[in-house]
Amino acid sequence: MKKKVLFMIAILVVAGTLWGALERVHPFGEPARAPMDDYYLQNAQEERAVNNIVTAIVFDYRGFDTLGEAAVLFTAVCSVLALFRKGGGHQ
Amino acid sequence: MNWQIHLPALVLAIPLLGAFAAPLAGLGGKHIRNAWFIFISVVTTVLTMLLWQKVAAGGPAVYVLGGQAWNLTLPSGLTWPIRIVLEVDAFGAFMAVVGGIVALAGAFFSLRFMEKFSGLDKFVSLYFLLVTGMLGMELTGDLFNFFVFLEIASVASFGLVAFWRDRPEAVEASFKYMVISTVAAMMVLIAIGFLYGRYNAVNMAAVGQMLHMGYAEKIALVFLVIALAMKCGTVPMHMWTPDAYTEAPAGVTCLLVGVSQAALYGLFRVCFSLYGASLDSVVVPWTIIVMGVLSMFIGVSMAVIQKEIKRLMAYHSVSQIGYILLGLGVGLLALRDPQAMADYGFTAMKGGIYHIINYTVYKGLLFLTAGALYYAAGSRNLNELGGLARVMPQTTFMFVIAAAAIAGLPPFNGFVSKLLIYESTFAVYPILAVMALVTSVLTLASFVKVFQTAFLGPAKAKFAHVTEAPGSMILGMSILTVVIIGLTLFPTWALSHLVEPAAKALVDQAGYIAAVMGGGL
Amino acid sequence: MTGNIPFLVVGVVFFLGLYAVLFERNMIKMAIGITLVEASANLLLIVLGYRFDGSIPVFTLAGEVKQMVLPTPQALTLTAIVIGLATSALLLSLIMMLYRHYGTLDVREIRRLRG
Amino acid sequence: MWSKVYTGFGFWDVYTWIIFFALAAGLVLWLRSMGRSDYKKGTEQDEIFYGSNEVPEDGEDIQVPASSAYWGFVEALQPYYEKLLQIHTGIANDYVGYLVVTTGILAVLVLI
Amino acid sequence: MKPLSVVVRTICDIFMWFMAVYGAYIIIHGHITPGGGFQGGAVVATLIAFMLVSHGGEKMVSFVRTGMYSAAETTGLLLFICAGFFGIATTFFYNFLAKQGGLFGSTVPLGANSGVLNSSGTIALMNMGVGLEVIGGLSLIIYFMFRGIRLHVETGSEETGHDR
Repeated sequence: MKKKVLFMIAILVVAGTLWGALERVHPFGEPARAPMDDYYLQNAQEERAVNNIVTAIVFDYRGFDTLGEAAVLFTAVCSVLALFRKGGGHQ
Repeated sequence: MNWQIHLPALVLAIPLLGAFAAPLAGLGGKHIRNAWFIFISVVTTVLTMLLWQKVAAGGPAVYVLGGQAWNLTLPSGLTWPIRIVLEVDAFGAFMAVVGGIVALAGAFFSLRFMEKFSGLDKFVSLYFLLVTGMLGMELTGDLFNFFVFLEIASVASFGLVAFWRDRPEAVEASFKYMVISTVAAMMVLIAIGFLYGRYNAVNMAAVGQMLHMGYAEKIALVFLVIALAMKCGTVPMHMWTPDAYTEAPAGVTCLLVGVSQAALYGLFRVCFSLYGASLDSVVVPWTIIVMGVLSMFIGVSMAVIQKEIKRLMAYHSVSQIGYILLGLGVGLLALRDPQAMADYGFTAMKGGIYHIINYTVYKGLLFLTAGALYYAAGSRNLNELGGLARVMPQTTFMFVIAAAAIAGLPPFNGFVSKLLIYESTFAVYPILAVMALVTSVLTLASFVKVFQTAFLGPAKAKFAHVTEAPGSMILGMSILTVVIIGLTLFPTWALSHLVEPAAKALVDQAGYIAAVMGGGL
Repeated sequence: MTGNIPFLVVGVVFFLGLYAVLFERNMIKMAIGITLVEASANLLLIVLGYRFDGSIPVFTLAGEVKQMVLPTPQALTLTAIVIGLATSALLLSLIMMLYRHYGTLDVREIRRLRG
Repeated sequence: MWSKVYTGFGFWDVYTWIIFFALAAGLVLWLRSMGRSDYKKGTEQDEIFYGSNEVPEDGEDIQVPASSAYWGFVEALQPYYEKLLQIHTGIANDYVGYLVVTTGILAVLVLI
Repeated sequence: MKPLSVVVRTICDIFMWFMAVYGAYIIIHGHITPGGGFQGGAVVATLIAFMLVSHGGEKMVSFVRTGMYSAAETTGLLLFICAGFFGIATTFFYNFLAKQGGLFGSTVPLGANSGVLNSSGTIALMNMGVGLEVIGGLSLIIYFMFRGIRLHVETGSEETGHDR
């Protein structure tokens, strides 16, 4: 019981500090300055001949992240297949 | 054209290619798959060493993925990087070498060890993905990319821990690890979100340059520190460590040790290079030191009472992580005070970083010997084992070396790093050094227990049929043994060539930032 | 203050997710809690990238656009969603295996590894 | 490469240690060679002394099991170990709970 | 799982091919319209889930050839990483096809426009790679998780591991 109260207080503290920090990041809907994103919005179409800026970021500017993302999905597939593989001795 | 400029990307791309092509190699049958497994592991290890050589010769290596040129971090007069930048300084290259060595040893060991399992294509894929995740965490200079590689390493290790899925404990260990680790990873992501929202950048150097300590940054620091400390298994978040390390196949456990070091790398990269000079209070360094001392003591005292050999060793890895946290935490404490840094801080950091390579190598070797015991004798319970030194002389020899090294017996390498940590932490607070010494004594005690019960004693009828572990497993173990003996005999070379540049690179926040952002601050 | 309600939602979803992970005994509910924590992280990224009167960052048939929302958080969120999906798939598979081995979904009975 | 490792308070030199070790080993071996050499195989001297009892055939009956090792140490620290084992419940909820509690404590400490 | 009623099955039979085409559209137009490889792949992979729900598990298991999906997954991943490797003349992951003419090499007018399919270089190629991978991967996850349920009902064969 004591443990439950402790955990409850801890969750409240963590979620509360999270919310408090969010309030201080910047006001909702008004990012103070966004040089990196403005660069993407202005130049991506010209540099890479692509209309969808999000795709340009996902596959070009931050393409390595997407390779990692594909690797994570591949990892999960491998793990699930390894978990549910047909059992028994050798292949 | 000089192909060596592409090394940072190749170190990550080659094991990834190995993982993606493993299903193809698996079509060719057992031998082609094994050849592919070994080939890619060897190539990766060689590439990490070349990368270390390049960084040692030419300073921090940056690599802009997808840019017009590999070193064009700031295109056309911008003051912020827009692409993912891999940034390898001496510390990162050092960690990559450590990871490469354990990955190679684990690969050789796993060849025969995993033979009785089915689904080995998946095993090879997952192993390479784990290697990629580990190396990616150590080489990247981008916060979100760090998170992605953290997740690759985590998901691959969940799959590998549960690989023996017919054993309920393996699935249970994987589940527990997964629950705690996913929550921690999401905390990392939230922290990255804060930093992105504040500074509109996810590059470590760019964020580090602009960072001013505020409310959001403090919370981000807390989330990053706790989540990464959990990933490397510090008290009081260490409970998954013994479970996962025990149930994973031995070759994978050896690699998991390397992965926990990668999380540790992330922790200190965040503390030193991302926050660094703007870290204005002593709360975080003292938290790291206190967590380190707790890890040392609680880990070792839990290890003394364990009956299962791998679980005992896993608790020891909790306690050894404590040494590293203690050493580097003292360094972090002294970061803002040049006098203290020169007096004891730098020595403590050298000790901590030297302990990273020592710990990874001998702990990996210990897990491999435990795996060899398990392979040969079919039991991990110390109450049942006994008298195996007669039938497994080579394994016994390597176990003795590793056990002496972890217990800090002179002249082995563990002694040198522990000596550096004792003498420098003594200057901060004598009680820290005392705790470290007590831990070392208890470590020795518990390994004497393992040695006495598993290897010494009269031969048992049950183990009459036991023979020495097969050649490839001995090869995997002897790689690590050679590294231990090398570090033992040439500590000065290791300190001056491997450790000191790494410690200097870790302290030098301005240099880390300048490598990407160019010029002065 | 009312303008910052999305931030409050992030905090609340995070709280609910952690509550489910910490206090639920059923493993499926714990998995739901973990996906809630993931959802809060994704929501956080999206909320941070919103600009008032911003349109989607796609130029195809966009018409006259004054300003667009920040594209980077959307890209990051895409990656994070896939990672979340991968982890939830694996988590559910592990829960299935655990149910097969232990015959229960109560997390308090799955404790062979302790001490 | 052959120089010493300075720790700021002292130094460590592996070669001196090895030379010293070799000297000590030589001394020990020399002392040992000075001892009596009338040890005979196959006689009573060769047998295991087992509290003047019969020596069992299988080694399992002689060996001290691992769980009995350091019995006194564990017994002396019994309250500490009880508390420690109480923490290691094996329940996944609690593991995450400790993570959250630690985060909360550190968050409060940092923000003060 | 039991099959659902004939109405549901008929509707699903018709509708799931539209979903496949729609998913393929999302993948191919990833660089022009919102969407991309992952989203489109997820839409296509829903096909398997549709079939599982409407026709029941037996039909799904007999229909799915896991080798095909594994092949799609591996092909997609290799396409993706090779698209990265081919750019290594400049840097790893360099977009070597964009604005070069030829395959995916057209330029687009700046500002709002109606979109050019043959543009954006490796982005489109990688979209397809990821699309293939996600189709294969998610379908395999659904298939194997369902088979995991079936294994539970049947008697699973145990693997011995090292406990000889």
